[in-house]
Amino acid sequence: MTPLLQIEAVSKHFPGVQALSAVSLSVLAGEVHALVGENGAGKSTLMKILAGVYVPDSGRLLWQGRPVTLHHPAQAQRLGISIIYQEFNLLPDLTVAENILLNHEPRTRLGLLDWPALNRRTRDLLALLETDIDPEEPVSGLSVAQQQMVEIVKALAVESRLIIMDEPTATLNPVEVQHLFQVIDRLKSRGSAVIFISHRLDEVLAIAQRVTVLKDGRWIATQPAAGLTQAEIVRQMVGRSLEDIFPPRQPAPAAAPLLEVRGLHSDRLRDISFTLRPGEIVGCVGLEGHGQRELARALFGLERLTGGSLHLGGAPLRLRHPRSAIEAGIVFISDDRKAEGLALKLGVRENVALPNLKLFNRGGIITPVQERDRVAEIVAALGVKTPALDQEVRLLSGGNQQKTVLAKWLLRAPRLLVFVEPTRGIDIGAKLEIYQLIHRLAAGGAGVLVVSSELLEVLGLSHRVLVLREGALQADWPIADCTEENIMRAATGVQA
Amino acid sequence: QDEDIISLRSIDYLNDTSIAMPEGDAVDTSAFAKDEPYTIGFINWSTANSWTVQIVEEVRDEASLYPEIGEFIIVSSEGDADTQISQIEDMIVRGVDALLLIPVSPDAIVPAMEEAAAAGIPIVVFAADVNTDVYVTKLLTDSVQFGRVQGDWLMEQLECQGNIIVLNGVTGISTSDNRRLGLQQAIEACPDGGAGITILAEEDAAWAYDQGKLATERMLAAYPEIDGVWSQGGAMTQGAIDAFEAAGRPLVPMTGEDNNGFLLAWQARLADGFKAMSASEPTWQSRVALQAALRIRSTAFRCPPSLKTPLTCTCARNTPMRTGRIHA
Amino acid sequence: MTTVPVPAARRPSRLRRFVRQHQNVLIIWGVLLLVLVGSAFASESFTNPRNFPNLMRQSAALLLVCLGQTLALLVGGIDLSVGSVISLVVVIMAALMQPTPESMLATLVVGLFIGALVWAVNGFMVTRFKLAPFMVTLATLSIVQGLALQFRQNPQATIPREFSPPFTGDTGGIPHPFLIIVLATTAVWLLLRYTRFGRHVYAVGSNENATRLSGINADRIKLLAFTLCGLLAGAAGVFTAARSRAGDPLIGGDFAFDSITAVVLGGASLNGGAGSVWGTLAGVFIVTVLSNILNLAGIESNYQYIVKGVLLVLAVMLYRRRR
Amino acid sequence: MSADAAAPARRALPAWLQRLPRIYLALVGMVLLLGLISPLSVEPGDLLNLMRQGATIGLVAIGQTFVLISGGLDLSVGSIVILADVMAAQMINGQPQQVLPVTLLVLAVGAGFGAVNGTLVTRFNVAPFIATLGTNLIVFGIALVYSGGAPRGSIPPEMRFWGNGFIGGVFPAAALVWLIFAVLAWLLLTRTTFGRALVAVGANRRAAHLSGIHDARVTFLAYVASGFMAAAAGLLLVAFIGVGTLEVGTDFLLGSIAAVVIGGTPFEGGRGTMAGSFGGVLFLMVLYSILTVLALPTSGRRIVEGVIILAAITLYSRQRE
Ligand SMILES: Nc1ncnc2c1ncn2[C@@H]1O[C@H](COP(=O)(O)OP(=O)(O)OP(=O)(O)O)[C@@H](O)[C@H]1O
Ligand SMILES: Nc1ncnc2c1ncn2[C@@H]1O[C@H](COP(=O)(O)OP(=O)(O)OP(=O)(O)O)[C@@H](O)[C@H]1O
Ligand SMILES: [Mg+2]
Ligand SMILES: [Mg+2]
Repeated sequence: MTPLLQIEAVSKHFPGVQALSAVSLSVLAGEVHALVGENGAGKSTLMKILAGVYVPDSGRLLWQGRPVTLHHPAQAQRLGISIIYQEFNLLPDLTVAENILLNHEPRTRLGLLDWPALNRRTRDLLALLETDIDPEEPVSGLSVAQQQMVEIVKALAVESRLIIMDEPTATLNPVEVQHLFQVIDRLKSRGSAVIFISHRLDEVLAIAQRVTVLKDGRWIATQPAAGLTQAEIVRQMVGRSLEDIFPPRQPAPAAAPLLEVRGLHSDRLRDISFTLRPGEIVGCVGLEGHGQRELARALFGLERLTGGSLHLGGAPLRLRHPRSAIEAGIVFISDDRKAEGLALKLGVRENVALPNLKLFNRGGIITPVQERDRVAEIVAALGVKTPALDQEVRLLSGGNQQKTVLAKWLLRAPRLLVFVEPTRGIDIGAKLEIYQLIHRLAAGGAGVLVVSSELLEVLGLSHRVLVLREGALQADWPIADCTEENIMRAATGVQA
Repeated sequence: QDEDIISLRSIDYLNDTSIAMPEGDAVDTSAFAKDEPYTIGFINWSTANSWTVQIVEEVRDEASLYPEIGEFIIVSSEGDADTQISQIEDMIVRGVDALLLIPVSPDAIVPAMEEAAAAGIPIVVFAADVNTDVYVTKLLTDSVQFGRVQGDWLMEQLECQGNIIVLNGVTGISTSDNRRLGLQQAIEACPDGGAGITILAEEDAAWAYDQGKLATERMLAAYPEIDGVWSQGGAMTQGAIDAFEAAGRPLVPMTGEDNNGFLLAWQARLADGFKAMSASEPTWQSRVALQAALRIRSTAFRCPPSLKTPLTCTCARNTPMRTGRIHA
Repeated sequence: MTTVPVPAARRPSRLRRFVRQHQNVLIIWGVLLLVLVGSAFASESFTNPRNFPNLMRQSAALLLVCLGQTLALLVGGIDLSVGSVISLVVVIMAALMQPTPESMLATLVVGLFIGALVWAVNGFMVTRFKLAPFMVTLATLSIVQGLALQFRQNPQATIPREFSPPFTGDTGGIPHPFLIIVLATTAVWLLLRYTRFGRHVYAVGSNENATRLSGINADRIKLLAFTLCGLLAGAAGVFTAARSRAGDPLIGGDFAFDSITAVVLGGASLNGGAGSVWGTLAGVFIVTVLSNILNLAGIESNYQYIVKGVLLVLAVMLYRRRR
Repeated sequence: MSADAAAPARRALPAWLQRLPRIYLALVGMVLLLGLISPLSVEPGDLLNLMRQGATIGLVAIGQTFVLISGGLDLSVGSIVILADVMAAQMINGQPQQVLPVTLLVLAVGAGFGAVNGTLVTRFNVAPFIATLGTNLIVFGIALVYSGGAPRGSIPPEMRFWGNGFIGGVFPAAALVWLIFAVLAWLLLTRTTFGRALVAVGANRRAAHLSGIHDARVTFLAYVASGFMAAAAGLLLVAFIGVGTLEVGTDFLLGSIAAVVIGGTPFEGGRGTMAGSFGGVLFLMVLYSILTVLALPTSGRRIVEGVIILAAITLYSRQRE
């Protein structure tokens, strides 16, 4: 049987990087083909070539055995290729329905737009994923996870032969991932092929038939998923084996609380109280939209509080502006790196330096050498892959963008770190490094709050776990008492 | 200066034919007669121009003399015809008893004027021409003649031989275009039909000092031989004088318009033999216009359809500082 | 892993959603209402029945320009050249038009065509060479003004009297400018709301790259939007020609700034993607009414500047603060 | 995408040339063109004089650069220039001892109106276009009312020197003023935390805010700087003219924006260089010289002017993908 798609010796060069070197690959109709590799391995670049966004420098593509050239996304769409981009490509001012059916808007017999049909069709499509997003809501009002849903649904809106999913699950919670997998199964049985990219190897093994590994822009292996282990994939990806991704926990020393949260109230939070000791790593979980994000944001002064108080190191905290939080030694890593984390058009150096300008200036005058050295140091420490310190951030791979966000916050040793989805889109090797880093910071006496939708991450990393439901604290358990099951029960309120 | 204005107050311009020369057959305006008080509207063409400021000040002063004026509305079109059309329409809605108007455009405002006339509003046009006859009277100095007088003087100075540079106001505005037309006529009136005159460069300098000076500087840099400057505005001429001196070039004959800065600069250089001339449109024409408007409304007045106010000019033979009406 | 039902989010009522989505438009109409009421108190002439056709006539050309400007801003552009385009259209129409119906119709078409043509060129420069619309239209502003001066006649050519009534007259007491305003606004609204092209206009302005990745030819959308913008500028030129009946080469002078002011007042963003026809309509009326009432109330020009500036800022403050 | 193919070639240029804003390429071309059609206009003295001619608009462009980088726009500069001019002439009124205090006062007034703009934009969330347009009208009205429409007063020779004079008989004093401000502004933009913060605010205000930048304060300061520079330009202008005038023929508003954008600061902000704006102003000055030398009627001038600007931006200011 001819494969649906053959990629033959495709190469792509960007200034300063060889993103792909002679990669060959074939995708069969009706299969889920997983693509894995470290950050910057070239996965997204390869997918963008299939989507008609980039033109390869050399090599060719065969679609059902016939060579094709794709110069414009419209051409790929006509062949029946649709793609969920890693970086969101939504139109913030338009509604969900308009986004999803962009360029496929239903029309009446008069040729005018059929708004009722537009909203109806969108609602049907959204129902596939059992999500409850309002089709008439503007996208700018959605959470990141909801936006991801919209991206997915957008790709499903057209009947496609090949659907590319570039890290679709990075922002989804386990329940939503299950829904997505059901949809993928349906697509598969319909005879469509799916290319699935994820850094969560358990997902990869659960859904894929075949797995291809890329490393530094080169093809390493393509193999059946059956019989493959995570450890083996990691070995191929990283070039060595990683024993345990979660480093051993040092017990948090008994000490006076670093952070005290008392009776916090806001629009989305109800009476939240807990403490966090120096050296302690506290995970915070809950279903999407139940207040974890807001809790984290409140600790950085980004949430309008209607009641309660915060104390850091015994002193009351009044957070009027992120600056006062930063000055108190708090850092905050947002889950929306495009809107809140990075100035994409600026270079790595400028982004990393931004919250730290105080460090390399005298009376307001910047000392460039010092700046460059400090930035270079942290960039190297976190392994940000960038051809130059002044490379525009938007040209980095998704994972390296995330590392840049971390770099800008970790340049100075903070007292309290508030992470929202810190390892989103980060490859397994880098994850390990980040976990080690968090442990080092904790060991140095910093407190850490991690909000994550990856339950395993929270379980592997934290000393304590907070569970939120409907804005209220449901549980505050030491890690020893936590299991996936009881956390899910607390989060959903469903008694098993 | 104040004294001059006060002394001008008592003048009954309309009966002084040396000031306002009637042209054409007088018309009976008794149909317009109406009881006081009157609401008078004045649409000025621009505010940020010292000449029109003087116009406004004089008419305001004149208006203060007449208790029969209930309300005197002054607005300005800022040189924009579309704005002026709207303002005429607004005056119709406002129901003014008479409209004083300095047209911004000779043609574009005609439909609006026709409408005002149809609404029974007597219009007094002054200071700029308009191509319609729906006004009751019109009071003009001739812009073409203005440029012509300047041009004739310059041709005389140069004996119709040499290179000149030209500084215009704003091409497309009739005053500027008409003055420039006058220069053309003067050149063509030379015995050789103007063949001896070369216009090296020509620029719009918006009647402003800074643009006049900058333009002249650029021309001086490019042309080693300039024999005369035809400028249709005083501030521009002043700029030209300064530019010549800054470049270390001897002053050449220059034309200008009645403007204090220019006249002072000229006077300061009289002894050095600097030759210049200044043409001038009287600013008190606004007083005449107001008087005409009031008469049209109040008495059975036989109004001449057109009045000509004299163009005065100051030439090197005279002393440059003339009587009162120069704004200090 | 267990599958859990996601708790249903509260869905806002239709009315509340409508209010939320159209907040800006509603507020700007509220501001307009305030301005109208204030004006009625400021001068009794304002409520004079003659003032209604008057206001409509003064708004029509600006509205046509503003509809085009709205399109330009929506796709992330801006049109500074609109004033020159109007001048050029007026000059050429005046030069060509003979007092026969055929000639009038033909020159009208020529007028529209000139507007569209200028913007097709603008659009070509913007999309083909990826130039900033601000700069391109600043350059065309100059070029087109030059052309208008080049083609003008001295003395100015005039337009036959019969050309005006269809544009500035009235039928059965309904002023034609009012009809033009209603028709043009509705047409552009329908276009934006009920055609694919309209939705894609918003999409391009909202996020051009994302739109492109959705397989839409963003450049074509922009080019078309720009051309429409030019067509509307041409229409404004035709209306101005009918209103002034003369080939004045400077008559378009103030339109660029006035139109951007009105459109931004109406809630459009200079960054593209946001804006609405109804907001623009209110913005146009606010700008026109302000000038009108200042003239009617007899405020002198020196103070008109100050009062206009203060009112403008106040209006927007009232409206932006709610965001 | 396809533009990437050109990248290696660009890398072959020496580093300093790469960093030089591309406007200078166009500038060199324009000077050559001017020299070709009018050799007399490109003598060293004339070229220096071009710098003097650009000085007033150059000062305005400096402030405009700050504002454009922040993602805003300042439409009030034209009126502030005029108000400064009128105020200075009337208050100094020929008295040398008044020069210094009035200069300081006028600069403060300019900065004050900048502060009004900044407050409207940052505190009241008024779109910069409307806020500064409103201020523009108000300030012009104030200038009219203050001067009664007919400005009085004059400038003593000591001050006129800064507009007209030459240092050592060769170097225009006004050009020196411009240069000094340009260098200061360049340092401010590239070497201070304010400059960094400004760029970041323009590139992504939200991210800058979350990085602890006082985004509102930084934006506010950009408008203050713009008002201040416009007032400085007004002072230089009045020193150049010698008397107060409302009739300033130079288009400071569109001219300054054109210069800045031609100089490579994008209209959307988040990027931009002072060197570029400096070159942009010089480019305009050379362009005007060329137009003068061509001796075209206004219609032709306007056409050629537009075509050259179009050609220049097409040549070098392609927006990056
Ligand atoms: N437009 C571009 N210009 C320059 N470099 C680019 C561009 N796009 C990608 N790159 C570089 O190409 C390399 C491959 O990037 P790509 O996005 O394909 O990685 P990835 O495998 O998807 O990584 P991740 O898992 O982090 O998403 C990276 O080094 C990236 O910095
Ligand atoms: N460049 C800008 N353009 C438009 N609005 C702005 C800009 N900068 C700030 N604002 C607005 O100004 C308001 C105040 O901003 P913000 O809270 O960031 O102030 P701040 O940084 O806390 O200032 P400070 O710390 O000096 O009090 C916000 O509503 C913000 O949206
Ligand atoms: Mg990727
Ligand atoms: Mg604040």
